[in-house]
This record gives sequence, structure tokens and C-alpha cells, in this order.
Amino acid sequence: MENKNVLVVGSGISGIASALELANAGVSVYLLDKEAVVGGRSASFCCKATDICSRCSACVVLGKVKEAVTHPRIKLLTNSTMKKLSGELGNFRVEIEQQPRYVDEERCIACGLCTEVCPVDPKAIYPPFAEATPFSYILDKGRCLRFKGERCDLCRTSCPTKAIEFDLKPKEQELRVDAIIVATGFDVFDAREKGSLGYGRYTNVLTGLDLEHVFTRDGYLRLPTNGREPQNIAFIQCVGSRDKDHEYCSQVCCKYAMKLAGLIKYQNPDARVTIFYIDLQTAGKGFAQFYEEYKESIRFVRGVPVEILQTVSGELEVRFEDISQGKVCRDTFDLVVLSVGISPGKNTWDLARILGINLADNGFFDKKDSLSCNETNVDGIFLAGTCQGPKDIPDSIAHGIAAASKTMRVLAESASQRRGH
Amino acid sequence: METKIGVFLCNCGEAIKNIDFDAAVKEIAKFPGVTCVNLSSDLCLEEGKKKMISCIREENLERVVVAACSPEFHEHAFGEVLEKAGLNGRLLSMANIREQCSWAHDGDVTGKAVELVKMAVNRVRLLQPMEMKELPVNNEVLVVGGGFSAINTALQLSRVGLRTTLLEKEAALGTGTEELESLCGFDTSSMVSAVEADKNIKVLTSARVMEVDGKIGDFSVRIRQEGGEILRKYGAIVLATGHQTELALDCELKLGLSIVSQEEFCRMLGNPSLETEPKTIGFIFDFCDENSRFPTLATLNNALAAKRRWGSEVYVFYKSVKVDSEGAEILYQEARDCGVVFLKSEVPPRIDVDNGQVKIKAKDVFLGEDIILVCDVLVAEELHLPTEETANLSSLLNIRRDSRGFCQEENVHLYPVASEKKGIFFVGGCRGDLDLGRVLTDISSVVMNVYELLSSGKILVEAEKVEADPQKCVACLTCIRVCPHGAIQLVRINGGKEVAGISDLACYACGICAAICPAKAINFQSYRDEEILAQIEAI
Amino acid sequence: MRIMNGHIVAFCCEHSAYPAADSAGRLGLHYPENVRVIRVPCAGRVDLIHILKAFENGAAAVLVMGCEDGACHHITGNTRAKERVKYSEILLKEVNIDGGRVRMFNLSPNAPHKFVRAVNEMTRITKESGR
Amino acid sequence: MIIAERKPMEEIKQLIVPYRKVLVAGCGTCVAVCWAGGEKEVGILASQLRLARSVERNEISILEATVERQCEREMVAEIKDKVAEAEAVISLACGSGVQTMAEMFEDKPVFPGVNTTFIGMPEREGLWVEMCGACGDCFLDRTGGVCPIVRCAKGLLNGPCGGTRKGGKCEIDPEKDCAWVLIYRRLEKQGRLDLMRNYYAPKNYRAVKRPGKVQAAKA
Repeated sequence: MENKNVLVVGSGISGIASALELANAGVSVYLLDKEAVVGGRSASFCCKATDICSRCSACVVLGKVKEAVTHPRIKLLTNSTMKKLSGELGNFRVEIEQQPRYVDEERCIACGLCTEVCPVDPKAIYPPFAEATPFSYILDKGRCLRFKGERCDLCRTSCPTKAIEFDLKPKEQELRVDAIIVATGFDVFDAREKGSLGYGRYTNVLTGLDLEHVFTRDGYLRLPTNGREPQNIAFIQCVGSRDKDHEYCSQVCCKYAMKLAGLIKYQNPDARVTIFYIDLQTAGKGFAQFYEEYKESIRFVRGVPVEILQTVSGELEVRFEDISQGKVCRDTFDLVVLSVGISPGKNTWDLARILGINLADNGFFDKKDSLSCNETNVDGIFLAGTCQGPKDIPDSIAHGIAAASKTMRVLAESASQRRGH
Repeated sequence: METKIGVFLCNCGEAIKNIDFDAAVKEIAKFPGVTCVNLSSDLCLEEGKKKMISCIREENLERVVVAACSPEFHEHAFGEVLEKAGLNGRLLSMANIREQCSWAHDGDVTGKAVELVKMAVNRVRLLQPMEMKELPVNNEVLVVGGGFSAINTALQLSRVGLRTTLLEKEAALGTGTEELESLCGFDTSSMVSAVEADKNIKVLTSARVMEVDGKIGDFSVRIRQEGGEILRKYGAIVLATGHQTELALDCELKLGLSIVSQEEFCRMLGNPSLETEPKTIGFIFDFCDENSRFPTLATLNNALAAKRRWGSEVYVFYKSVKVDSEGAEILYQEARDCGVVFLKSEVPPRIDVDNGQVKIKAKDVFLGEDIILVCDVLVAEELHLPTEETANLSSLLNIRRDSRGFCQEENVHLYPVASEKKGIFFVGGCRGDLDLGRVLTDISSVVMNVYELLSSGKILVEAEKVEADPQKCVACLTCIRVCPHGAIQLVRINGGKEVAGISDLACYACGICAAICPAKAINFQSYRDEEILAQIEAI
Repeated sequence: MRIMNGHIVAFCCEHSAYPAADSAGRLGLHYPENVRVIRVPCAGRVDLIHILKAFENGAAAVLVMGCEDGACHHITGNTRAKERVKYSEILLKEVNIDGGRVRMFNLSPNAPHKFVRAVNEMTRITKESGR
Repeated sequence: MIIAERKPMEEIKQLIVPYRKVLVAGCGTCVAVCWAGGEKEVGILASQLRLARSVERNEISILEATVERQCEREMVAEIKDKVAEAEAVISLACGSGVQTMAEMFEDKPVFPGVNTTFIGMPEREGLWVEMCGACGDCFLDRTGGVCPIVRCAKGLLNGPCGGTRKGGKCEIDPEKDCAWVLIYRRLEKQGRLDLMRNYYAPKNYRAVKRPGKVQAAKA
């Protein structure tokens, strides 16, 4: 499979899984991402292990990212977006626009001198999250004085390797590839859309993603308001899943909520944790024992609250209907976590237009038919991961590998056909 | 003569401030064998690498220590630098003076940095060069099973040019797929004829695997067929032995016309000459086994079909509906819209049989009241279990199973389709309860993984990375018993003494064997005892 | 043999503890300076003799750090390491050295805080039990 | 194969109290296989002894050596220089190896570092069970290849004691199988249950001459 090129759009875990498989099979891969760092959303998830691994797979992502970044046949194109597509299977021409990073990732040695001298607060140039790859600094145009018309030059002159450059224009280039894998992932449901749950208004209402980031950053959980350890925590399931706008189960929320709840209980055995749910999704390899373990120590309440109010003392009052008891109840909590679901990515529609591929009713990319898992209506364009529908990390990896498999097959078939002619 | 060691220090663009590099250089230069110490500020950039290459050549260095950032980043790149300079890339050791020294501590850490370099110097002195070599592999694949996953795996493998043998214990392919067929709407017979027409696929029916020997690229499998036994060689083995179901019923309740399994219900649905169409149908699921998706999907499909075909009254008793698979939520809504009645209950319903009618008694959570349903047909709850064949094969192959008895251990690094042994894969129902979407994904994943290993007919590996010294090996079999990847076998050297032989192909280089060997016969290059102890001695 | 030099030797699995230690550095999480990390391909590579030699060489404590229970890249490496550490405690007690000076920790690569906690805890233990 | 197990540390420490330079000598055959006296165990014991003496502030120098079979004079001779250097020797070989060493270096105290326990086989990695008592009068032809002399806790020759537990387990150690249940099942499988009807007189152990001697037919 030498001299074949494939473009993978999106460097999240499924894109990386696709890219790695193809590269290992001898294909040259362009790995494109609109962000400055590789790894997508799941690379910033926290480890949820207690005394044993809770099988959240967050660590698997880090391993794969590292592998992809150092792979000789994978070329990373960060800060890049796809502008135009022409041609067909075996001969796609893709126009790529690469936004300047301002910090050259090949030259940045992550020394941190630029952040030290940056006069803005919060700093306009800063390191990515600790596990990020490439670990090169990020310049935030929105905060940087230079982009506000001032003549500040401190970071550029302090950089020992001359990695910072301001006067850069977006770069355009055309790639010729044999096939394309779309792995643009998902967007987290914006919990502000459910105003009655108070996200964005009450500091102690967090989303599941926020909680992931808290654990990644601090390693433990404290109340955002007063820094104390929360004693009474509620998880609310199906926020942005299984409702009239989202006629699907996000497949990840029950698992991450229970695993995060388990982690909270592990760190603070006295904490009381309640999970409000509609139906518990406890299927999946290795989850059975986990559920058994926490069945007793976590309170499960059937019924999803519709309203959260903050009391004068700063506690959160949750109003819910306990279906098993058949009555409307109120309960107060220190911290409420909204288990937000997976929504189609915001740029899905644009990309569908550029690529000419169909969208399904639920807003995700549509696959060709019910017996395909990666194929689209366009030959040579394949789907990988959550851009096709909600998936957890292991399923995303599997889907990514499957997309690589399908790509491999069309490449092999087109090669043998050409020989036949 | 002493080995010439060069130390390259990098101050990371002068960003490492709490190390006094001048003092460090002086200290490091005193270490035995160190013939040159270089300080730079941009070792990982092209300029730095160029300087490194010329220095290695000029000073005739035999070993190199790089004291800079974490080896996680640039160890590979510095290895390439060594290769370019004409040294074996393995003769490098890194001292992590940035992440694990400068950045991790306050105040002056020159002392620690020097000590870290000393550890690396001590280690690098003992390192041995290592070469890559290509090993041949057989590229024929054995797929065990004859159901949907097995057939499609074989078909897809054939399309990427790999020859496959399908081994089925029954007399024909595609038996027992009726339920899946009606659930997922595919046609088994066309798949079977595609297999028969495919010259890359050989089908062995009424066949059983009796014994498996060897490792990835070279498995020899003894197969028993009606006519006798044959021995065949394969490069990889894919298990697609599916799952089986068992009714979760009290034993006094006799299975009969009125209490059926999902599969039998499917057959009733497909029977055009059914004597009486059931008027009231009850379904039960998610009480005895709360961790399977399959019962939900089967129930939803069958309930909808019954509603549409017969217009029966359909009642579903369940605890939680498992909608975490593609399209399941839509199906659930469709069933409700069609008039299927869903009754959530926290405790399993009581079932009694009375005059040929089934009585279901349950407490509905919404009403908070007891409900009694008398139905013509009850589709009872099913347990989702691994097949006997799965159990037999996994003990034959000596691979681990999960806590429910399915193939593949619950280790995140094995997902989706890998086993702990290279060259053995799982696909579909034998590794857990999967819906159609996940099975399709599995099939493609397994094809990719097999293709990667076998397509070129050879695999590039580091030669003798982990090796048992035949002189020291006492053939105690300890390593063979502990190797998690099944990479060690007894081999006869030159037709004589039997010793442990570590396969370069199957080995993952973890070093578990090297640690446990009571005769200290196993050498793990780069992590030999000497190399680890040399670091300790430097502290 | 040297007198105790107060160092903690940490054998770190390259799949988990080693990158976690790196992340700790990158996050600027400070921990005691006396830790000396030795990178190993799996906690299962760490042998009793490595642990004993570290003490012979004057280490105040030894840490063996591997992947989380159930997430070892080599399936059984971390559980074997745990057993070995337990046995090394016995071997140490036999020669009148506090068995608490050797510990096994499980962590994942994205758990820098756990790495720092482990190191701090070990430092505290060695200080409490004295030289 | 001969199975041995390391002596308690306290005992070994006592043995070498007067000495400042000791050789720990391993054997690379039976005791290596049962994790008692191979090169790895030599290293561990040596390290432990150094640690023990350093804790007591009574430094000791330990030499290490492992030969292929300590019960062979020629092989032991390979380490004579190291023995000469040491004041005493701790042998991690079976009793036979210890005696070979002691005989060859008569001026040196040679101490056993292991207790030689039995002839056995590994049940699984790291666990060995006794299979043979080296009685010198093998009985296995009559018992379907299961030795009741060592595998029955009471060494009974004529059927089980009557205390067999449910599931065929031993009265004395419920974790062990009753040897006579094993014998019965084996003979049943082979259709030789009639052997169970035979009566065997008590073995006359006095007839076994000590020390044993085996003379191979001259080639």
C-alpha cells in the first residue's frame, strides 16, 4: 500500500485509530485537525480508576496520540480546515487552509519563557493541557495585545528558539489523496439550553465534562464556590439525550456518571451520591461488576429533575418526581452534575456540504445503509467515530479501525482493478 | 579500552534555570568513560541534531547520553540521530532533567540533575546494539464459526486478498441465524453462496479444532472432520463462535406453546400457517441480567412485528430499557407509538401457568400498583451466555475470558478485538453481547488487524530483544507459565537439550519473564538486570 | 554498602507512572527532590533483587509504580509486581528493615496528582519511621 | 525432581555470625527449578545478608556463585577459588549438594541454606507438591500410578481411612485430594478395579538399606 495517501479529518481518538491502522499498513496519512493540539476531546478526560481500573479508556487515548504523533507515515496538519473537495475515489483533491499557530510547533521547546513575559492577564500565550501532543505553546489571538494593534513584542523576543512569529497569513495547500476518512467527532450538549437546570447561573452546577476537567486539572473535587469538599452530590442523566431534540441515547453518560460517582465515593467515602435516571445503561464489557459494586453505595432515583433552584444558603434544591415512590420530592445538594450528552458537531452541516455526504435525521453523518458501518453515499469517503453517532471511547476506536479497514479495501480493490486493465 | 561516552546536555533554550549547567558539565566530565560533554540550548531542533551528529563522528563516540526533556518526546528522534551518525540507535540513554527534575522541584537541582546523568551514563555503558530483522508469516487465516460474524469476516478478508478457512461445527454454514436475520434484515443464504463462490475461502463443515500449537504467523491446527483428522497451518486465528441464550425461568414452569424464547417467537412470526394468532403477548427482560443490550433489541423488534402482523395486545415488563445502541431509542419510541404497553417494574414479575394461559403479576412503578396480565404467549427473559465452543476453544488456545465467560479479558488495552496473544482475535457475539452495528464494526476491525499483520507475508521485529540464554536456562517452564502473551515455548536446540525459546514475533517485551526466571537466564536488551542495577548504583 | 542516603527509588512503568511523572512536572506540581525514577517497560519487569539492591545502595524507600489494577498492558504485569512487592516486604522484615519502606502504587498516565501523592506519602512514611 | 525451600532467615543469620566473608553457592538444577537455590535466589539471599549485617553495623562481604549441579565434584570444582576466598559457605543446593561441597572443601564450614523437602512436581507456577517418597520399593503399578505412601496423609496401602470428605478430599487437609479416591477413579477408568481387592502387607522399611546405593550395569 505504498504510494497511497489518505486524509483523515479530525484527530480525535477515532481519527487517530484510523490513521494509525492505515499508517501501519503502509499508507501515508494526513491527519487534519482544526485545533492546535492532537487528540480531540477524549485526550483531556480524567482517569476514573479507584483501587481498580474503571475501564474508562481515557489512558488508551493518550497512548494512541503519542503513537500517532511520532509515526513516520502520519503527517499532522493542525489548525487546519477543509475548504473544498473535488475529484473522486482514488483521486480526491482537497483544499486545506491552515491558520497560523504563531508558535511554530517544530521549534517550540515548551520552555515557558513566553508565558513568563506576557503582560496580559490571563496570559495570552500558554501551554496546552499537560498530556497534550504536540506540547507546544498556544497563542490566543483574542487576548494578545499584538492582535489588538499594540506593539508588544515581549514573547517573540524572549523566545530562545525564535518559534514565535506574528506576521503570518493563513496557508493554503492542495492535497491529493486516494480516500478520505471523516472523524470530526461531536459537540457536547450545551447545558445552558436547559435553562431550568441552572447551568451557567449557579456556580455549583457543573456538566460531566467540567467534572472530567476538574479531575484532570486538580486530581480531586472541590466546590467551585468555597473550595470545600462536596458531601452531597447529584448526577442528572439524559441532559441533551433521549428528548424530542435528541432522539437517541448518548451511550456514554450513564457510564461516565457512574464512574465519576465511583471516583467521588472512593476519594470521599462519606460523600452521598445520587443519580437521577430514566433507564440505566449498564451494558458493555466490564461494566457489570462495576455496577454491582456501586449498586448499594450510590442512591439511584428513577426520574429526571426538571428544575434546580439555589437556596439562600447557597445549596441547590432539586425538584423531582420519584417515580418508584410515586411522589414529588425536593432534595438539596452541594453540587449538581449534569450528565450532558453527545450532540452532532457544529460544523457537521458545512462539512457535509463540502464533501457531498448525507446527514441523518438526528444530525449526525449518515451511513450508506443499515448493513454498512462506515460507508457514506460518496465512494471513497468513510465515517469514523462519533461524527456518525454517539459512541464511547472503545467503540470509537473500533469504529476508527473499521473505517481504516474499509478504506484499505477500496484502495486494494482499486489497485487490483488498475492492474487488471 | 574504556567505552567512549558522549553526554549532550540541553538547557531547553535557557529555560531550565534551576540547574547550574557549567557546574554540571564539570561534574559530568569526571565520570569514567565520558570523553565529551556538550551543552546546547536547542538539541531537539535541526541545528542541534546536526551539531550532535558531527560531534559523535568527530569524537568517535560509542555511546550517547542525552540529558534534556522527557524521553517520551524525543527518544525516538535522538535514536535516529545516532543512526545518522553511524551508531546503533539503541546505544542511547536519556536523563530526564526537565520534567522530572527542573520543573518538578523548587530551588537549585544541579545535584539531582548530575545524578540523573550519572544514572544514564552507567546504563548506557552496558547497552548492546540491536538490529531489526524480517520474519516470514503464513498469511492464511482460520475463522472459527459459521454464523453472521464468521461468514462476513471471511468474505471481507478475502476481499483484501487473504486466504481464509471457515471452520464450522455444524453440517452447514449459517445455521442458527434466524433470529438475527429477522432482527437485522439480512439474507444468510446469499452470504453463504457468496462464500461458496469465493475461491479464497475454504469451508470445513462438521469440523472441530482439536489442538492448536505455535504462535502468530505459524499456528498449526489439528482439525477433526468426519473423514478423519487434518493438520493445517495458519498465520492468524479469528474466533467467531457467537453466543447462546438460555431462558431465565423457574424450573417448574414447563416451556411450552405458551412460554417461548425470542427465537421461537421469531419462528412463530415467520410462520404463515400458524393455527391461532396470539391475542395477548407478554415480554419480560432486564431483571435477571441487567447488563445486556440484546434482550432489549430482540424484544422491541419482536413486539413491533407482533403488533403489526397480528395486531395483538403487547405488554412489556422490564426494569431499564437498554437503548445505548444505534437506532434503539427510535425503535423504542416506534413501539410505544404503535401501542405496545411498557410496564416498568423494580422486581421481577411472578409467572404462573393456569389452564394453558400464562399469568404475569408485577408491580408497576408508575402506577405503584400490582398488575395482573393474562396472556396467550409469554416471551420469557433470556440470559445471554457464551457458547460451549467458546469455552472449549479459549482453553485450547489458553486465552483468558471475562467474568461472564465471554472471550477477551476486561482490559481496556485489548478492546476492540484483540486477545492477549498476537494473532488471535475475537469477533462478534463470542466477546460479549453486541448489537448489529457493533458486530459490523468488529468484523471490519478484525480484518484490518489481520491485514496489518499478515498481508505482506513478513513482519519487521527487533531481533532477539528478549532472549533466553540456552546455557543458563534450566527449562523450569516458569517463563512459559507466566508469559501473558504466550510468546514462549520449549524448543530443542540443535535437536538436543530443551530450553525456553522466546518468539520475536509474539513477544511484547514486557520483561515479566526476565524478572521471574530463577536461573537468571533471560536477557531483556536495554532493561537487563545489569542495566537496571547500574542505575541504582549511581544514586 | 552505603549508609542510607535518604533517596526514594521509584521504578516507573513506561506506560503509566513515567508519563504521569512527566505530566506532574509540566503542571508544576512539586514533590520532594529525593525521588529517583528508573524507567521500566512494565512493573512486572521489577525483580526482587532490584528492590533489595536499592536498599543495599542506601535508598530510604522503594516505590514500584505500574498501571491501574486491570489495565496493565501486559495483563498480569502489575499484579505480579504487587505480589513481588509484598514478598519483598517479608524479605526486608527478615533483615529488620521496615517493610513499609517498599510500596506498590497503581496509577494511569493521566494521573499526575496520584504520582505526587504517592511520592509525598512515601516521603512521610520514611520520615516517620526514621533512618 | 527434588524440591527444597529456603531456611528461615533467622537460622541462616545465626549460622554465619562469626564470619565476615561468606560464599552463597547456588545449584542450577532441581533447586533452581523450584525457586529455592538458583542464581536468582543466590542473589536475593546475598543481598538480604548484606542488608541484615549492615543494619546490625557488622559489615559482611558476600560472594556469589552458582554451579550447574552441586552434587557433581567436577562441577563444584569450578568455583574452588571463590570457596578458598570465603570463610564459610552457605549452600542452597539439596542435601546431596551440601555434602558434596562439604566433602570437597573439608577445611571450610559448609552450611545448608535450604531444607530439602521432597521429590515432587509443580502443580502450577510457584507451587510444588510431593509425589514420591523414594521408598526404594515402588508400588505404583498396583495403584494406577498414584502413590498412596506420600499422597495419602496416613500412608495407607489398603484403601482409604474412612474419613474421606465429600468431594473426595482428605480428612486431614481438605484442600488435598484423597489419594485412594484418585486411585479408585484411575483404576475404574482402566477397568482394573479388581486390583483394589488385593491386600498388601505393611512395607518393611527396615529392609531398605541406608545409605542407599545404586550400581548401574557396567557398560
